[in-house]
Amino acid sequence: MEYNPVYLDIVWTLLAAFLVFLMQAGFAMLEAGATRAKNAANIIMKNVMDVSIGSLVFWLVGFGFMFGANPSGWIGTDNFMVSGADPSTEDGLVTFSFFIFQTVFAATAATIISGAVSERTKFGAYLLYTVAITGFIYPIFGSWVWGGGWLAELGFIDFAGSTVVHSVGAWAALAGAIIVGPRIGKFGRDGKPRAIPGHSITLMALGVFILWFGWFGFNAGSTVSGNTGAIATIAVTTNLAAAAGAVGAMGLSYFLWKRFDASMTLNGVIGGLVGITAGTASVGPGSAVIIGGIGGVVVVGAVIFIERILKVDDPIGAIAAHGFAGAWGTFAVGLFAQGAYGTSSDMGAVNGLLFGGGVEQLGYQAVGVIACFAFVFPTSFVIFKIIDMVMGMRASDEDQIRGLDISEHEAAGYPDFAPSVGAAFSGTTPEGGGPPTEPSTAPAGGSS
Amino acid sequence: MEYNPVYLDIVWTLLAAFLVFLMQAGFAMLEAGATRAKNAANIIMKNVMDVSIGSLVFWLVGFGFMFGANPSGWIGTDNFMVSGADPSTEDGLVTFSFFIFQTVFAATAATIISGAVSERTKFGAYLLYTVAITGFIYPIFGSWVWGGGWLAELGFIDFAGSTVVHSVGAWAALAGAIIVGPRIGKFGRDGKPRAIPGHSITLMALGVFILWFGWFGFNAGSTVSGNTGAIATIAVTTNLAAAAGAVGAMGLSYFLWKRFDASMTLNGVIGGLVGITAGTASVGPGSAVIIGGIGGVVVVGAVIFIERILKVDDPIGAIAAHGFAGAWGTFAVGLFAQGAYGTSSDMGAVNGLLFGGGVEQLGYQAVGVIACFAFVFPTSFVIFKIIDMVMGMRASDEDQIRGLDISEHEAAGYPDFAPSVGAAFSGTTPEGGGPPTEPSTAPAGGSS
Amino acid sequence: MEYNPVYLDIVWTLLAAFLVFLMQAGFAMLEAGATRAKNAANIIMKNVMDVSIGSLVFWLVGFGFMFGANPSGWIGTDNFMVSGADPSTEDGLVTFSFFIFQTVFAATAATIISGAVSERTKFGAYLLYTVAITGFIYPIFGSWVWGGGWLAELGFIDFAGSTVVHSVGAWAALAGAIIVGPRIGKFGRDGKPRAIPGHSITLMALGVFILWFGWFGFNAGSTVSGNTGAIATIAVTTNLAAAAGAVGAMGLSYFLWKRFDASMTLNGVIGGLVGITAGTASVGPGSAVIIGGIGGVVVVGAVIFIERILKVDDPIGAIAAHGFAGAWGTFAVGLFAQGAYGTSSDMGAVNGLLFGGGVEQLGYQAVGVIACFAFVFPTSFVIFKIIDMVMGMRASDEDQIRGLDISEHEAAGYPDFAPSVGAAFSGTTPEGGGPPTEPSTAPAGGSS
Amino acid sequence: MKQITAVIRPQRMAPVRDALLRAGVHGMTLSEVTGFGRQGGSVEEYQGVQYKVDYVSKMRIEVVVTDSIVEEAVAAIKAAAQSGAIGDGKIWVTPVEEVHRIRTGERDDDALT
Amino acid sequence: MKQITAVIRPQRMAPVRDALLRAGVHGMTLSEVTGFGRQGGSVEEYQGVQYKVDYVSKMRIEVVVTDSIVEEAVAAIKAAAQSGAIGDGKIWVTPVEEVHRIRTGERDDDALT
Amino acid sequence: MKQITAVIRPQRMAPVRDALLRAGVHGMTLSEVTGFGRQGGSVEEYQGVQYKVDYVSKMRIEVVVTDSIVEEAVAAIKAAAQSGAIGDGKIWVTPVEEVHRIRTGERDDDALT
Ligand SMILES: Nc1ncnc2c1ncn2[C@@H]1O[C@H](COP(=O)(O)OP(=O)(O)O)[C@@H](O)[C@H]1O
Ligand SMILES: Nc1ncnc2c1ncn2[C@@H]1O[C@H](COP(=O)(O)OP(=O)(O)O)[C@@H](O)[C@H]1O
Ligand SMILES: Nc1ncnc2c1ncn2[C@@H]1O[C@H](COP(=O)(O)OP(=O)(O)O)[C@@H](O)[C@H]1O
Repeated sequence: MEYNPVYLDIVWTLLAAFLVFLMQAGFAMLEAGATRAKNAANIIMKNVMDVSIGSLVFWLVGFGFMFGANPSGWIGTDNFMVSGADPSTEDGLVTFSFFIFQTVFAATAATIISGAVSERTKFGAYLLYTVAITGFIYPIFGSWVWGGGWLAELGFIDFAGSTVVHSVGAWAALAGAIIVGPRIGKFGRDGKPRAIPGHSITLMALGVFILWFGWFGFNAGSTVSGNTGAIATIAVTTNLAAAAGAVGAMGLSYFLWKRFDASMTLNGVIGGLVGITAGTASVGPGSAVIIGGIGGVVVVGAVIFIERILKVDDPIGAIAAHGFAGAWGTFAVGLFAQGAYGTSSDMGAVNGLLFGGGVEQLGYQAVGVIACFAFVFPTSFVIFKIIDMVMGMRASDEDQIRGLDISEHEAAGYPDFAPSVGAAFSGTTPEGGGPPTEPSTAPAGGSS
Repeated sequence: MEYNPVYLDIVWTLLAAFLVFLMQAGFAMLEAGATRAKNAANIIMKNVMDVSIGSLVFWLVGFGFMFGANPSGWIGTDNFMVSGADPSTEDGLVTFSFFIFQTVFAATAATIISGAVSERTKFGAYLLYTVAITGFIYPIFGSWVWGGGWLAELGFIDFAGSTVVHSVGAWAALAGAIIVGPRIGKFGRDGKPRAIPGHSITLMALGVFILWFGWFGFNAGSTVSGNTGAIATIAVTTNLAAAAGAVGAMGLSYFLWKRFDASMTLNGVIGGLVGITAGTASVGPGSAVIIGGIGGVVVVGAVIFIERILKVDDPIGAIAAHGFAGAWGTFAVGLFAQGAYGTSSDMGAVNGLLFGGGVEQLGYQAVGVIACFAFVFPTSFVIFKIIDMVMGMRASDEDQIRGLDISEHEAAGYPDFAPSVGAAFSGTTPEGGGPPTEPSTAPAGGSS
Repeated sequence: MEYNPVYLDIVWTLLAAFLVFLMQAGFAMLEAGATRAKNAANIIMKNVMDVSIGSLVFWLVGFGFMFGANPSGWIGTDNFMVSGADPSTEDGLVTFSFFIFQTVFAATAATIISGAVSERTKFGAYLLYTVAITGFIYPIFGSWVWGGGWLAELGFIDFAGSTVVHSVGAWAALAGAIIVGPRIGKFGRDGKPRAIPGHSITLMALGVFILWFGWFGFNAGSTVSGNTGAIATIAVTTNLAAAAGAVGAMGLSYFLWKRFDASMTLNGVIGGLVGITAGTASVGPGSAVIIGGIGGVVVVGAVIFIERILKVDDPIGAIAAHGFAGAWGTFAVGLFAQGAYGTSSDMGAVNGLLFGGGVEQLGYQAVGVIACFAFVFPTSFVIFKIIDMVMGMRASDEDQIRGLDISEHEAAGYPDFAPSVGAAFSGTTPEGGGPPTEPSTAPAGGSS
Repeated sequence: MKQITAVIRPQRMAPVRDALLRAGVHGMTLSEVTGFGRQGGSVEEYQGVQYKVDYVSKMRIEVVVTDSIVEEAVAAIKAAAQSGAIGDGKIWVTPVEEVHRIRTGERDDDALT
Repeated sequence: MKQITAVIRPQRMAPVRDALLRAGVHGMTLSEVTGFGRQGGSVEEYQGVQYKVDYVSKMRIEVVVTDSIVEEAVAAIKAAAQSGAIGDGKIWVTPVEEVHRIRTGERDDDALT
Repeated sequence: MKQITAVIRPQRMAPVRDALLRAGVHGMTLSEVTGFGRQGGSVEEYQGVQYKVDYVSKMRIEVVVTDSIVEEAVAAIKAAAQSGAIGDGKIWVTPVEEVHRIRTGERDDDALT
């Protein structure tokens, strides 16, 4: 048999795609663990169906819009249903491997949303939006960057999708979370947020570990080639950034609240990973530590900002981790890129501001970040609004209190375990006078 | 170093084998989640031990029966304990890589059974049957198809084992489920089935995601070669079929019961995957969507059929998903095969009925499906019957009510959580007069 | 493109590293499942942070100490922060791939400890020791064997780290467990151990399956080359040993207590895997079965020995599985090695005692095993002692009773589920007279 | 009115409920409890260490009834819950002074129909 | 002194607690229970088989009060727990002979302040 | 006969049980409950938002005893459950009119031996 490098490319791309696929399990476990037991079946179903519907819709139309011939630079126009791939040619088979890799990426963008709108969004409405993002929003923005469109032309660098995948998902999630509104009981009469803890820290951690694992495929697989040593530096920077994200988030939360906050730390891992995704192939290990560490810090800050300033309810912190850390990571390429790394990975000999480059690249990165928000947020807002008007996005208060598992799926997630008394208090509105917690002990204490 | 394509083959085969191995975790989580908390340790132990015993037995005898020299076309006769593989030759090492891949396949066939007979089968009896299937039943049938036996000669196509692995496991499971009988409380006096919900929807979903992930190795790894682009189309068809299976099953259950049934949808994914397994290397993406979608529909129909018509108790729907969807998928090759795909994957330029081929292939497929049932079901029935007579397969009613965790392993699966009141009702027989549920509210309602 | 075998090496090494990374999820789930619900967040945090801090520290200093130029044979002296790897050269990229593989190995050694000291060790103290092991203890011992140091010179064989990784972690864990002392309630006034069951058998099993999966990467990846067929025999021996470990441990516990003990069986899998790790590339399948089976037996015996004779509290049996089975497996190389296997994997044509070799190799193996204990245990003992004196290692009795989740992280792991009454009894000290269990029923029974 | 409290084996819950409904009771409240008593509890095993779980899982039934059916209800529970083995449980009866149905504000016997 | 036992809908727990505190109660004990009654329970679905969960999740409140505030406390619960739909639950009152506060050894009314 | 109900700290469960057995009680029924009272509950933290869990986990003991040992049993619980810190819990005693042992049909004091 004659040597053909293409086989190693296909093997690598497929294995990476499989790892990225497993991130669906990671998201499902993280989101389920971070929300309440009474909504477990619902969040699970949303995760199963977004990858299912997303796979079908991306095949039908998304792939074509994203990677079809793109004369305008704004949208692809052919190759729908991968029709251009001929299984009898080598090129066709490579296209198939590229297609499966892109499919699982599209599903990732979709699934980010499920967490942010969880515990109060109707199932049907969620599925409709999944069609929109995997069929249109994500592919169209993607075509600008990865489909050879105008942002690619400009010089915008987003190697594996800090912006293309994660921010797209997060800004869509932000629009969704605003329109569906906060969960009942999330904000008190005083407008202050109440904590609504998730039901399983072990599932959350499992999810994060699986995501970290899958992210190696996400980043290193984005070479779509095994015939390059750059995948080694990508793996190294990915891992260091994730580790630093955990340390950054834990450190900041310890500084703020004097405790080792578990869910913040787990979110910090995600922040580190999202942060490095854009520049993973352009920066060195030291820079990766800084990018990831700041990514973790950004997540903590953004969770607080979103909850207390924006007053948006994002039960799992997805907008903070994927949107804010994604934006940070995309900018960071303009700061930390080093020609030696970019060269080995074919991302170009770009140097960031801190490594002797100019501000130019930083400018391109800013354009990309802004373009993403400017396109995705308003479009998604309108789509969610229409879905809301047509069929209603928000589950009724009563359904939220009983839990979506019963109201939407007529089956409890954990029928064999007794619910705690605390579960009955978690996230119910104060119906008596005043905020629900303080007075209950004050009089008792006062009269003693 | 000189180029040798064999190394990429070995790397690919091994990595695929590892993914298939992980399916054991998937089955364990799916089965545990779909059954009750009081039997969690038992189902876990069955899953751990079937892969353990299966690995040993398949090494001792199974591999030889399946892939040894097969002059008769009905059974292999040498290479027991992989004795034919010499580690100092390239061929020997390739055989070792082939052997590990086949080992995890055998373990898959074995583990399918544990779910179908769960919650009432004694541990020892289950282990005995594991020896039978991994040592004899599966290898013998496998030798007919993959060991160069008579079905292979005939032209029967089952690329990755819709029939060879999944139906073999399922028909054995059917025999086992019949002989061990339904769980106490499964069927009322009126013969109507009662639902006995599983204890964790999150574990079920985790299991299904892991299975989906592992299935990429199952199907694409079945090339046992990385030097072929066909693995790309296999990955694509596998994913699309799984996605369509979810949609098909959810769609049909919504149509039937007006609700988005979580466990049916998860089973639909399995149905889609099992369905595509035979033809994954012979069909295109569009056909995969149809095969998978129908696979999902078949699962829902078969669950109802098995429970209401056959009156067989299969707690996790394994017989439906692996047996019925497997049969469907095997037939479907005769309908949907396209020469271009089969050629690239070395499955031959076969065209199915819908793509200009004749009914011939459909006939071969039917022979294979029937041969599988005709061999596996009666043989397993007899073996289970003997096991039952010798040592008793069925746990006593009292043990079933207390749970097999206590009766067989003397340890509770979840000692820190309080059981729900509902758990005490789940699957107990009506001992008072009349069916257990209706009268309890009727009189109260009537007298008010 | 010209053929370059290096790319397959990098692809293989990276994918193996990813699998090894996932073992962190395996350890986290196993440890969380094997301990109580009230400490779930704490054990999770320890697992997340040891891989995070370990990754950073190993990058900063550990890698240099382990693999830097090692003129003395006792410690590496350069290449800190992988500074020697130039991303523009092929060699540099290979070094990066080697570095990520070694990073996840270091994290494995670190995480072994978390289980053994779980449920009573303060979080900060644990993190400090993580720095010590990943920065110094593990790299220094590692440099003797894998960094070209004196044990390597001697001829000591430890292919993938039965001793270098697992025993190092276990002997450090032993020191930690001694210094932190047993959990409150673990030993009665009579000195007899009380069982303190873990909170989730399904998480334990999930962890073990994930570890088994990751171990394929651990062992087969240790070739750091894909261009060798030896990875096939490694995968085969790894799987058979794990399977035999399960059978061995289950068999012995059935013999001792007439029951199929779930947690022992799961630990037996680990024992089989740890046992084969040293010789996986030097022995054949039959030997692997024996090594793994004895590994499983060793775990059961060692758990009893550690608990009843040493009176050390190791909640998950980590010292038994990683230390004792690791020592056994390392010795076993001297018994079972076969030249044909070692040759194909470049481990040398060594024959063990049972295959015609002399006792020489057995002697080298003994030296390695003893050197490991002699270096790691006292050093770790001193370090833990210092940490204990400076900041206190042990959580107060009250914190242990409330659970570390509240005391260290101020968040319950499972707020939606009601705790069982049994959870309140589990591992509390007898405060009334006499041992807590017997008298409670004796009088009732006696007076009836 | 009286409150009848019964502590029974969980597996007898279904027949006891049915028996109570036949005895004319229209509602009841159940909870999972843990019992100590003569019944020994099970000996469990964890990693080779035996430990005695000397508490056993029980179900507690609380039912408030009008005086006239107390006897019948107690008898119904007794019959349906009895297995004859140690651990069948206890029934006890306590006085109730007022009962209210929250929905309607009905009181006492009216609240129980 | 009296013990007031109330079985209510879980989602009314927060307002009922607040109402009781306003009525002068200084402590209470809650448990998750399962109720049977007129309220039908939900029909759930599992793999296509419908099954009637004819028990419903309820919250049980136990509060021991001094005689003088029994009426007020009952009224407070009733008002805060009432939705008007079937399944609102029951309240019943039973006599209490002694109360002790473990911490101080205080007895009866003193133990309740 | 009397029913003694005690709400105590979970970590005192083991000594209280032992003390009761020594006081001559032969059985008891336990449940996990949630208490409100003077004890403040813990302040927990989730993603940076503090929230007050103003309910605390308690264990509830229900024991029916013959009149003659009520005092001793109450004293036993008090002694074993007391830590002196807020939240030690309450004990209260209520009258019981009949007791039945299901297994044997024994009644009243006979059912309690
Ligand atoms: N004095 C008591 N007060 C309250 N509950 C009791 C008492 N004695 C027994 N019980 C409850 O009754 C259950 C059964 O009692 P046990 O003595 O084991 O069997 P039996 O009633 O058959 O003699 C116990 O598990 C406990 O829950
Ligand atoms: N006789 C009774 N004794 C104890 N609890 C009861 C009784 N009747 C009803 N309950 C409790 O009250 C709850 C509500 O009763 P239900 O009959 O469903 O509605 P409503 O009180 O509105 O008529 C039940 O779920 C049950 O927990
Ligand atoms: N009036 C009451 N009725 C029923 N249970 C009460 C009452 N007051 C207190 N409790 C229970 O007793 C527990 C302890 O009471 P608390 O006021 O916190 O401390 P202390 O008893 O030491 O003053 C509470 O958590 C609650 O479960």
